[in-house]
Amino acid sequence: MSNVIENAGSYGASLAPTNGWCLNGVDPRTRLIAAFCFSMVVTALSSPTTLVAALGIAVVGAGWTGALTEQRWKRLIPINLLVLLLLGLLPLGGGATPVLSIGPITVAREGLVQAVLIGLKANAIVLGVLVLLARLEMASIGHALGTLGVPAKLTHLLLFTVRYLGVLQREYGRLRAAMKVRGFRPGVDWHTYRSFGYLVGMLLLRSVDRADRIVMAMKCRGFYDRFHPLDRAALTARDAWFTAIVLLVLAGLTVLEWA
Amino acid sequence: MKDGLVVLDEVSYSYNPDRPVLRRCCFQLDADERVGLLGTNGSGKTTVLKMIVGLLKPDSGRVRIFGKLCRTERDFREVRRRVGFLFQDSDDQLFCPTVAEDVAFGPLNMGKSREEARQIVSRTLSLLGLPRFEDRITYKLSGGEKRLVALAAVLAMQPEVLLLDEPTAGLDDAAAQRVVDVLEELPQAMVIATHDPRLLDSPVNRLLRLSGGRLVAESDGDGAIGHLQLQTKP
Amino acid sequence: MKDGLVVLDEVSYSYNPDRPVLRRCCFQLDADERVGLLGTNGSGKTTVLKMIVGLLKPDSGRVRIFGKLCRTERDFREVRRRVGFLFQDSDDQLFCPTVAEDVAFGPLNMGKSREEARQIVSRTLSLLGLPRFEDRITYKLSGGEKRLVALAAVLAMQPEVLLLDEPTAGLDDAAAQRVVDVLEELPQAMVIATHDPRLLDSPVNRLLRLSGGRLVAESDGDGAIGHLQLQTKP
Amino acid sequence: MHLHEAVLSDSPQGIGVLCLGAVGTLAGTALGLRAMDHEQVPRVALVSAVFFVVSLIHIPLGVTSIHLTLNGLVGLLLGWTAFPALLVALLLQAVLVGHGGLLALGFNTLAMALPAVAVFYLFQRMSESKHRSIHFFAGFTAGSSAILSSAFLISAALWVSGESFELAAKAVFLFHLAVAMIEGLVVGSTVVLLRQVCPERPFLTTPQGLQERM
Ligand SMILES: Nc1ncnc2c1ncn2[C@@H]1O[C@H](COP(=O)(O)OP(=O)(O)OP(=O)(O)O)[C@@H](O)[C@H]1O
Ligand SMILES: Nc1ncnc2c1ncn2[C@@H]1O[C@H](COP(=O)(O)OP(=O)(O)OP(=O)(O)O)[C@@H](O)[C@H]1O
Ligand SMILES: [Mg+2]
Ligand SMILES: [Mg+2]
Repeated sequence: MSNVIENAGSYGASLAPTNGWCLNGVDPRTRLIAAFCFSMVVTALSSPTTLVAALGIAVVGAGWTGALTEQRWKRLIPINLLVLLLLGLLPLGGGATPVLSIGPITVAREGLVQAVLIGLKANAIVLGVLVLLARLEMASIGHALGTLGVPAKLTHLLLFTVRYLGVLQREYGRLRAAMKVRGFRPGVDWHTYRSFGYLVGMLLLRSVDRADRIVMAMKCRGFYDRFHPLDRAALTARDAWFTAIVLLVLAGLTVLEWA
Repeated sequence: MKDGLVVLDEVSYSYNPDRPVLRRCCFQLDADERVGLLGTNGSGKTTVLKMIVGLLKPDSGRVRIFGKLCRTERDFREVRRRVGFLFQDSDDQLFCPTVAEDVAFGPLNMGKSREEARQIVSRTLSLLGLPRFEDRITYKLSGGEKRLVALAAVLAMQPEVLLLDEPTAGLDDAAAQRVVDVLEELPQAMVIATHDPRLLDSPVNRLLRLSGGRLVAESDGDGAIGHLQLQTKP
Repeated sequence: MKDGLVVLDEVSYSYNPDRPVLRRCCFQLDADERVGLLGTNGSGKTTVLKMIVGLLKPDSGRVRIFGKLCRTERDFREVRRRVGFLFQDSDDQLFCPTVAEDVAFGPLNMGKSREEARQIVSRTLSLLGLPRFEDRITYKLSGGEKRLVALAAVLAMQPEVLLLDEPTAGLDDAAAQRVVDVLEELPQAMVIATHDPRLLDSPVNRLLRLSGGRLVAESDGDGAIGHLQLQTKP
Repeated sequence: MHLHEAVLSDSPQGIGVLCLGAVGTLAGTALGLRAMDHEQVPRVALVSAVFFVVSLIHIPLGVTSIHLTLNGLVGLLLGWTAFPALLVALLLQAVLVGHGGLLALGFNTLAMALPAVAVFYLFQRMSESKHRSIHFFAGFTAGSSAILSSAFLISAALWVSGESFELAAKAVFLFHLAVAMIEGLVVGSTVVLLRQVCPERPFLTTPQGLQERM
């Protein structure tokens, strides 16, 4: 956690485009739709072979595009914690073929298989999305959503949120440092929870004041009652290539599953 | 009294009734003037600037801009297109994700087409010596870059008057010098609220000090700077 | 070399590899010293102070506090109870709703009971001339009051050494004078990072200047202050 | 605690839950967006950003630690606008941190935002009471009941999507009993601070309240 905060606002940075990277010229809209379709198709898969194939493709993609370098592999942690939890609990849920039984606890084969399949599927999806969206700025994702028909208020909400994440993380970091130098160590007690509550409240108060200043700044630049987007570049041949490849992969997975 | 570009006529203001910030404060800005606005922290410099663009409405007194009495939000909407305001904290001002969008925000609000807006953006950025900044992400700029981009966003509206709230605060020497150089080249009438002696040397040609809620003239020219420093240190 | 209260031994630090802030910087603070730390904006004054309380860990070099080598977070935990740090921006330091709670925060962290904490609060507040401030809302204090309350919060931990980061920055003359008067009365050894000539007159008895990532002695006594003022005021 | 589409897609019921979530979130978001005008976008965005930043804080709980959620607080502050605010924050969590998936975004948002809106109608007036002692209580109940309801919705979704998830559903819910306690204490203190610092300011209010202040 502390290093997430110390690298204030670095989420964007770790997604920043770098030169010579193969998905660079592909439009964020195309990539977003591809990520969505990939999630859909893999979600619908159920045979072990296809899932392994999907995961394999995602891994190859990650290797090819370098999507797992830097700190991005950390994004696989939350989902795998969930999978671990299921791996622990599903086999205990009963099933036809016990593989092990200790006293009242029976470990069932079905549950074990189910958990493993979920693990494969989850990792394939997370990794695939990571590859497809890697090094996209959150800001570009916001714009992409805007041009895909998401209401302007919602995309602006997203863009403003992204814009001020770093500012807030720095504010949070400074307040936390101030608490630290006054000897604060989180523990399991009322004092700790109250202090965190105050910290959150103070962040909110400062945020509201900042939001008011932002609105003032917007008004000073002629903002009246709506946002006018500055539109983005058109789709290119690279998008066509990219779409073709993604479609091919998805078709392959579908055929493998149902043929 | 000949009307200046901006006239504050005996305006009073308080955020909090028992601590008035401005008391029957008068101010006039004429064409070609570059006024330096001095004053200790909390003396009300930002308040004066906000009053001029109608972000705060005076408790009493009148605000007259470009010869027109301004009272309502509607009056000020027109004013804000012709008076550019650079905020004290650039993070409040750069709210769009990319530099191009931020700079285009004003022109688009003024009804310019996207094409025109894009041209204005590239013209303004190159004027300030920020070429190829269009697609930079605003929250990743350094402090000095943020200041210059915020200034570009203000200039993109082609304002006739500039209000600059501490344009060099929090910048290191090199960045501050860059801002000063840019300001020197600009043709507009300006009001610059500042503590910074670097600014008083050259862009500014008239000095006012805000104290006790009123504006008083500070002796002019070279003397002013000496005087300012005398005041900083008893 | 006799050990001082605080010793930095050839510490280097950079936020960004191609722009080191501290380069093999040495520093020693002895009992009864009140060191003034000078340096331009961005020269690294805040960095030095943060290093002493372990908010930043040196890239190389050693930090020795109260004669003990400090490396890990655990070492510094002990240090932070005995070294009080006043932040540059009081807004970052005050996060509780009322003054009493904020001042009591440190003592409660040190394991004091609520009753003891309450006593410490009222004692500290009256020491700083802030009686009846207990129930004031921190968010609504004026700049000067915030500074003094933040100082009270630091002093409530009864530190043996004080690190003050620009204690008078952003304050008007009256508020700054009040802070100066309070500092003069305090018995602790101190390091005061500052630009403010008002502080160098009297609380400080040794001057160091941070330049090029190293600390160099500034000529002592009256001469130093004259020198500093020469620099501020031509 | 966010669910992932990989977990819910195992059965038709699970897929049904995903679709239901998407539809519900769509409707809630539409309502929330209607309640928010363009000028309020920065305020709501900053609340979302606080929610995101706070959700990264580890708070110790015995031998482990938990993350704060604070959907109850967001509900108290924003009412229906909690839907778009939480949708944005959860999208960021999915893309930047890896909590939850894109397809499960609808369900996860619904599970967070529905209790938030309920809490707004139940406790918002109480949190603005004249009596100070009530503020903490209002915040505590709002914070803990919101997270408990969210945990309940998530457990229920697990439960209906397959018998084998029964144990997992129970575990999730039981774990959140402890989390709810902490959330309650934190949100209670936050409400106390907000009310104490700005009693005159309609910050803890409906978007209409926000509007009045602008
Ligand atoms: N939103 C506000 N609510 C209440 N009081 C305020 C508000 N903004 C400013 N003040 C108070 O009004 C006074 C003047 O503030 P202003 O920001 O105009 O000062 P300033 O000269 O710009 O100071 P600085 O040099 O610190 O920017 C200060 O005492 C300040 O505390
Ligand atoms: N968190 C940070 N990340 C990156 N660079 C930083 C960070 N904090 C400070 N710096 C840089 O390190 C240098 C030293 O900063 P520091 O805050 O120590 O200076 P200072 O002497 O305290 O300046 P000031 O008088 O403005 O307070 C500056 O160039 C600053 O830009
Ligand atoms: Mg100001
Ligand atoms: Mg500093």
